[in-house]
Amino acid sequence: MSFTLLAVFALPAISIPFVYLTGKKSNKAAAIFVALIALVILALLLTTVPAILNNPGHRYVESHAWIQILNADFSLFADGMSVSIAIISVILIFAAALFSINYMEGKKNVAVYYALLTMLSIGLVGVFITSNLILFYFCWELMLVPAYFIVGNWGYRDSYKAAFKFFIFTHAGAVFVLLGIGAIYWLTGFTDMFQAQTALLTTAFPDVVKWVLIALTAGFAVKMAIVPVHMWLPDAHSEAPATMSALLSGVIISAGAYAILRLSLGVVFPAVNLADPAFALNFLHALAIFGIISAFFGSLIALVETDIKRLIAYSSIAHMGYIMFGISLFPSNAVAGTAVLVVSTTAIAGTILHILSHAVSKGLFFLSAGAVMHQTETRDIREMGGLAGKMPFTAVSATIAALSIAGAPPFACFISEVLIFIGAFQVMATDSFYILPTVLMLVATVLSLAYSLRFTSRVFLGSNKNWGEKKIVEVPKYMKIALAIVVVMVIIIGIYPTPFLNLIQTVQFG
Amino acid sequence: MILEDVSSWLVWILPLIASLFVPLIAKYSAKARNYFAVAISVITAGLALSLVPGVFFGSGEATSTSVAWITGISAGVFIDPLSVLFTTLVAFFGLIIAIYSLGYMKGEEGLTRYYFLLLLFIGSMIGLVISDNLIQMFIFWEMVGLCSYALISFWYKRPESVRAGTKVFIMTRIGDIALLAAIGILFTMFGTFSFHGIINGIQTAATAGTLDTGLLVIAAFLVLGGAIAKSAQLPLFTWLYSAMEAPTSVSALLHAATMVKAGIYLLARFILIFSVAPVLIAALQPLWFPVVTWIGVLTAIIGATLALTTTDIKGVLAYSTISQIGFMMAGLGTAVEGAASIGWFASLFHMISHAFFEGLGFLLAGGIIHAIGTRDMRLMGGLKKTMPISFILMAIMIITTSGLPPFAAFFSKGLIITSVTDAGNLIQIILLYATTAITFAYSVRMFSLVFMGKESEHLKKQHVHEAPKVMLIPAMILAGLCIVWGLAEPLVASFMHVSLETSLLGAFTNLETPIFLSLLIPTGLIAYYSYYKNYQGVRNIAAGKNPLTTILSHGYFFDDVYGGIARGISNVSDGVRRFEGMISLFPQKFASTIIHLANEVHVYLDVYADKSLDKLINVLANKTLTGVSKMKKAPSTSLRNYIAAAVLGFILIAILIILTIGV
Amino acid sequence: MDFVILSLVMLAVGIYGLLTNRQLLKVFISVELIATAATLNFVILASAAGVGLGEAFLILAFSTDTAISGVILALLVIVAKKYGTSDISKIVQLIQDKDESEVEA
Amino acid sequence: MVEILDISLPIISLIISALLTIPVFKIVRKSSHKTALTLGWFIVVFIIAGATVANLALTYYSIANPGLLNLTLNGGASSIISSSFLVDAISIYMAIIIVAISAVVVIYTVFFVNSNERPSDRYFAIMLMLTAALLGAVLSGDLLTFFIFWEAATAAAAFLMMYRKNAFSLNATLKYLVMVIIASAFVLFGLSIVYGITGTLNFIALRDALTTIAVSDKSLLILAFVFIAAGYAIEAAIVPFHFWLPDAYTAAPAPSSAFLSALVDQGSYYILIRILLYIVIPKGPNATLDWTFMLAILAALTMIAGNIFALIQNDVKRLIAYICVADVGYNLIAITSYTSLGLIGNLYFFLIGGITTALAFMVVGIINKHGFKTLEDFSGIGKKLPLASLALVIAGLSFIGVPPLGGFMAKYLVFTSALQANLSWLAVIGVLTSVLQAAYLFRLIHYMYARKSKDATVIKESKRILIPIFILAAALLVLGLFPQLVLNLLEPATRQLQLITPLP
Repeated sequence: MSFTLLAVFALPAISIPFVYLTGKKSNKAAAIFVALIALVILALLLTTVPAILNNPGHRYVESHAWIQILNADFSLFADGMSVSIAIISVILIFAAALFSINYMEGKKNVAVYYALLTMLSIGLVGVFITSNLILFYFCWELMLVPAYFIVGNWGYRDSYKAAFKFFIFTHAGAVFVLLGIGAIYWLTGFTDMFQAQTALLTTAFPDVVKWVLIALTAGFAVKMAIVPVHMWLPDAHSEAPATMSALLSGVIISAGAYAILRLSLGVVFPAVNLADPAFALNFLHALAIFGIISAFFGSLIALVETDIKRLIAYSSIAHMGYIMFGISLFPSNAVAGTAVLVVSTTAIAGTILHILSHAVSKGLFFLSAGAVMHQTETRDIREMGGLAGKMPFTAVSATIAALSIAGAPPFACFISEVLIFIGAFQVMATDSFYILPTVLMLVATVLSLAYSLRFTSRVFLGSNKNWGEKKIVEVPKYMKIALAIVVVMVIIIGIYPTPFLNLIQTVQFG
Repeated sequence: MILEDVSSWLVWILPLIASLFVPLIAKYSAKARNYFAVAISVITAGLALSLVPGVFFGSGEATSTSVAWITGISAGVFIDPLSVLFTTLVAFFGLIIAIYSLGYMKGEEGLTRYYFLLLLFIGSMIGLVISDNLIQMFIFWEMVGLCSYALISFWYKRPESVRAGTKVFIMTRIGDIALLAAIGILFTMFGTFSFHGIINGIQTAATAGTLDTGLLVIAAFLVLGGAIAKSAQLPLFTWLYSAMEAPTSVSALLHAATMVKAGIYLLARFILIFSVAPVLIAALQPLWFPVVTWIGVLTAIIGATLALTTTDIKGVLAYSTISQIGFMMAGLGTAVEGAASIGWFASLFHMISHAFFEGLGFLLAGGIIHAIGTRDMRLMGGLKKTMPISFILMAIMIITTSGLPPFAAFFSKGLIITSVTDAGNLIQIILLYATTAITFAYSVRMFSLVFMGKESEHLKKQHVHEAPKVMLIPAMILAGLCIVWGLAEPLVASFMHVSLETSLLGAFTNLETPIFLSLLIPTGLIAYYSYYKNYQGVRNIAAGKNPLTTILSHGYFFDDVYGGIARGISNVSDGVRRFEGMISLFPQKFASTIIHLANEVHVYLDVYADKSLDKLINVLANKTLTGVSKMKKAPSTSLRNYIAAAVLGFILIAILIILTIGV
Repeated sequence: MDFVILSLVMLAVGIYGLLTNRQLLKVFISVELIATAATLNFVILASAAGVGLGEAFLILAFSTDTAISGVILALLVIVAKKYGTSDISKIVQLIQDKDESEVEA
Repeated sequence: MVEILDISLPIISLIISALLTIPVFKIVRKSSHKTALTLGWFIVVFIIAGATVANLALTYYSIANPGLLNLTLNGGASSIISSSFLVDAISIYMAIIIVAISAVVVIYTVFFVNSNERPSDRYFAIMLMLTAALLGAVLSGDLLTFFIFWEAATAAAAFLMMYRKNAFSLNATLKYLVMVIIASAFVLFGLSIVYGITGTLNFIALRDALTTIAVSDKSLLILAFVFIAAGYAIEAAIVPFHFWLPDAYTAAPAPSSAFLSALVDQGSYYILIRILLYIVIPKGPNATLDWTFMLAILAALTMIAGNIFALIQNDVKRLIAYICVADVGYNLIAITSYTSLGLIGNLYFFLIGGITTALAFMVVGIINKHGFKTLEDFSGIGKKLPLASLALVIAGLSFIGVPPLGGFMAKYLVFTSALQANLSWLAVIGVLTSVLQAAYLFRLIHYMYARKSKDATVIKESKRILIPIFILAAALLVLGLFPQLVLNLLEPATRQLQLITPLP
């Protein structure tokens, strides 16, 4: 009996009131409090890593009694995929907290902000480390509510409206997830995803399982903001405060990708594949098509968007397209009839790594953009330019983020994109459907470079007389530290992703 | 061997790591920063040189060492003549440019960034050529693009620089994705990224007869795509001219040793890999090799003609590079026997001579621009007097460029022409000869415009001075090499472990040389007379409005097409955004429709349902109870509605139950 | 059996009354009609079944009926006192007027 | 062994306290610590009531493997006509939540001090009476006893509603009463037919009799069922019988609305469960009448209509009243599904729905007191009354079904049970309408936080009235996180249901 992962839940939960009280006294103290919580969570998560690498099932498991009548335990687990995404999330929370010290200075109700941030961190980390479906849904929605209020209350312009859109869309997605989870419980009597996976293979209603797969995937796709259910994302991401945009784009939408891999494909898909392989294959192809549409849609709009944050938001849509494409390379033929599926394919490893690298890169991107907006008080890139001389540090970090998003080495997204493409070529060898999608995705990378460069050149390069007598200075200390932390992460993942890949390679679905 | 192992790693890691220290050192002293960069370049060059003996006296077989890096991919170095050749060249040029920059970049803003990127650039390029696997190579391949982007937009306040940098990065990216696709195919086929692994895979499959040559041909074309974009070949050559916005020192490095040479390296490397299986070469022979040659030949002539018309001194050099690399491509296109073919060696040999004379050209051009502050040749003239050393060096440069004996390019270009004559068809040969002739013409033109004639009005206003020593010495070294390098041909051949049928003397005696030289003389004369003696004939053609000048002034319309494509994409994007704006209103409209409907229903229930209920009751009452009840119009009350609803609901329940049990 | 039919007729009349009447008192009487029909049923069926406890039902039913009727009548009295009528339409009209005046106030 | 005294003690104690309340208030009124003393009195009353209910529960569960205990008033063997009580897991559960919620609402009422809406001694007496009547209703063992207690409860409810005595509340009460008497008339008529067919009204005897009913009587039974169903549908405010509810709850003072929505509503679902699941079983070898289709349609109608009409409301209190209507629909899904999971879900939903609506009405009552009624009025409330708004947000999130609040677990159970019963379409309608719920509740939250308030007056929040409110809010959170606390109580209920008929 161990309590490591339970502590990951309990620590922020218990801390919420104290964070609030601290926030009443001092903005800085509360931020540091939240950052410390993040650090402790990080440490707790790291302690599970040896067990994951060495245990025979490559999984660290922990279970506590919860709702016996529903056969639901408070069962927590960490495997290569979940722990690595959770670690990245915690790092982003840490950076966001530090960033807030300067960013939230002088704003109203900061105590509530930090309390909400702490609450958010429960959901953000929890969603990755639960194996109980009900608990998963708990965390899934717990990401949503604090995010709603943070976006609404401390955002820009018409932020509550954006938050409203965000909530309604993602909640609408979530209820389908709820239906799917309920159906899994009905079909198997289990609420633990791993038990359910095995039980689903022998279900008496294979047709229902198909619908479960579709419902779950559709629900998660809303969170991922896959076109055509992306409409909430540009508004929410652009109106949110910078820290929240970073978390939204970095982690929350990635949670959708994680959930598709873990639940749709990890739990439900094997049963579907067993019952109807043709349908399963078509399903994966459909995911690929949606991925391509998103990638192009997002990239093209990012190419002409003039609002600094909307540009980045659309690039998130594009990158979710990449991830969706990567997910669609899930090995379909390897699954049939087997309960345990060891996914070491390049594509899936690349996809998971891309979730990580996109999280840090996009987090950095939004934080940098937030810094720019904070210092210049404008958000139209047509009015910017020449900031590299005035804010060199931010310029470097934003450029690194942009280049990483564009998939340029030695930054994070490059290696993962390469792995996805390599994986795509591998899959192409057996499934000729993927030829055209892969080519199109390759073309989309050029577009991503184009909008990234457009961003840096419009914002930081060139010269601008618009600033007039407005004095633009470099960001203050803590913002710098926060940016530096994420920059380091971006470069580490870019140059030496091996620790993460080692973890990811141990992932077993089922 | 231990020394070699260490230096083969250090030679690329050192500049990369050192680049990170540049900002730190810059905090203390700007001077220390500059000398630090130079010192690192020196060490790098030394390390690169230390690799040479091993290869020179070795067997010519490739050796590689690797360490675990990313899961499933190891990082390693691949030592063979080809990689060491490039490593040495890059390291050497890094050193030259680092020294040159001391003078050229003096007093510029943002030098910390400059030296940081310079070292990163050198390290990346060496990393590219020395990698033992495709992923590592691809990373450096991209990093080279990245560094060149950053260096070309070095003067970030100038919008042209930024635009040029962006253009370079995006255009080369197009090639990069082709290369990535090729890597994907190769990995799928052989399950490995390493060169050794791929070579073994090809050999094994070829002996087993299971080699999928069709797929490999596709991969080869994709590799070619990567090389085309990086080496500025047809049809993606336009970026190189835009890249002239970079500081001239960077241009020199870019043209002489890094970036554009990466494509040549890539093709040379892959020809080596492909040549291990005759069956594969046989598959590549009908299409791939001719395409390479054709691209080379066409690029060569297009580049040369464009160099003839541009007024930008660096532009001439840029188009000259495009043209010269076209030559190398043409040579590589004949290398159907891999390292054993003349074409393969000729290209690499020419690559080095080109590095020397083009580097020299840029260094001199840098000095001139430095001195007079413009790149427009029309504003120059008569610099012979004020910049005598540059004048002499430039003379050496144009002689080499044109391929006059006995300077370096004479031998290298001659070899290429020989190889194409052996393998290619007549049109290719004629085009190549024409290109050599035009090369001489534009060289003379540039030389005349810059150094000969009278001083222009522009120059009279300012005090023109010779370049400082720190800039001249590197140029002199290069000039020296231009002169003697041709004689090193046998040495290089044995270094590369290739056996050449033609000897050094053979270059003078074979059939090509007379044709070659006889072509140069008339064109040289025409150029000389038209630009130096101000003979108006050619100038009139050039100034007049005719199809030829239109095509040339538009750079064969390539940039117009690309601009059109970019505009097209931009228009599509605008369209998509408008579409997005439209559909993002959809949820709102949908919601308001629902609310509207609900309201309607509410109103209906409150008003219309009541009225219709009354009517119904009236009908019923009148039909059944006429005279019994004196019903008036029932009052319009909501309570009445409720009661009615209750009774109706009662009926509803009854109907539903009956439906269920089917009574 | 006749009584059962009688009770059904009473029910029908009651429902008809519910639907058509606007006098609150008449609505109330209609309801009472239904209730009485039910009570009648109870008694008749009890005696038909020979249980012999129909009286008990009757008493119970009457008592509850009375209680509720008392409440309703009390309300009616209040309404009548307050508005001077027990006509639903008028009451509602009055109430609406009053509401509006309240809102205005 | 459970004695008849154990059962009647809670009811009697509450009736006595109700009667004592008036003299007690007379004495207290002169004291300077009026509120404290009043509070003390009610704490004592509810401690006694709670103790008696606890006594009942403990006595019942001290029996090994307890079943359905049917006790008649005379203590003898189950006579056909004698008023009888039924004790089982469900009725005990209902008794517990009725006393608990009633206690919280009464405490709220004590603090709900306002010049023109000050609750008087009679108001409290009626509240206690209503609680007693509801306890009697849920503990009753035959339809007639239930009917009598229920009539008493509705009469009391009518008084609570018209407490304000303004035109609004009179109008609403009138509607309520007319609907209720129509309902009772329907029910009574239905019961008379049932009695005619089977000769009994006792729950257990009736069930046994219905399983062996003659085919010729079947159509008569259907008629009876339709009457009873329609009658109780009116009480439970199932669409299309729901019209009275929004009017009544909007017009009533906040404590009344809270009380009615939390308790009287739940009582009406209780009888639906009793009749539909325990007596007129739809499936299995002993099936009497398949009513699931009928109820499924009504459930769908109720969810859709309730939520859509809530969407167009401008008055916040009325909006919450419509949510009560929608909640009926979710409850009906659970009943329709006719599974043990559905039963658990339903009973859990009672509690959560009761707490949530009570909480919402209580908070809205506070806000209304400051003169904010419509959505526009609610602009900027979040800044003016932060704590009350927080409570309303919690209630709203629970309505939507956002974890970790109780509403989520309730909805999860309900939807899962629908899936289990092969009623996926109902589950889909359920989740879609709960998205609609999210839409209008978030519109409310939007108004509360995003809009700027029109006037800049600063309102001092009364702290003590928030105590009962936050008790309920905390209960929502705790029950959401640890539903096992309640589900343990319900677990015997599923076993008892299976005792009667094997469930899928």
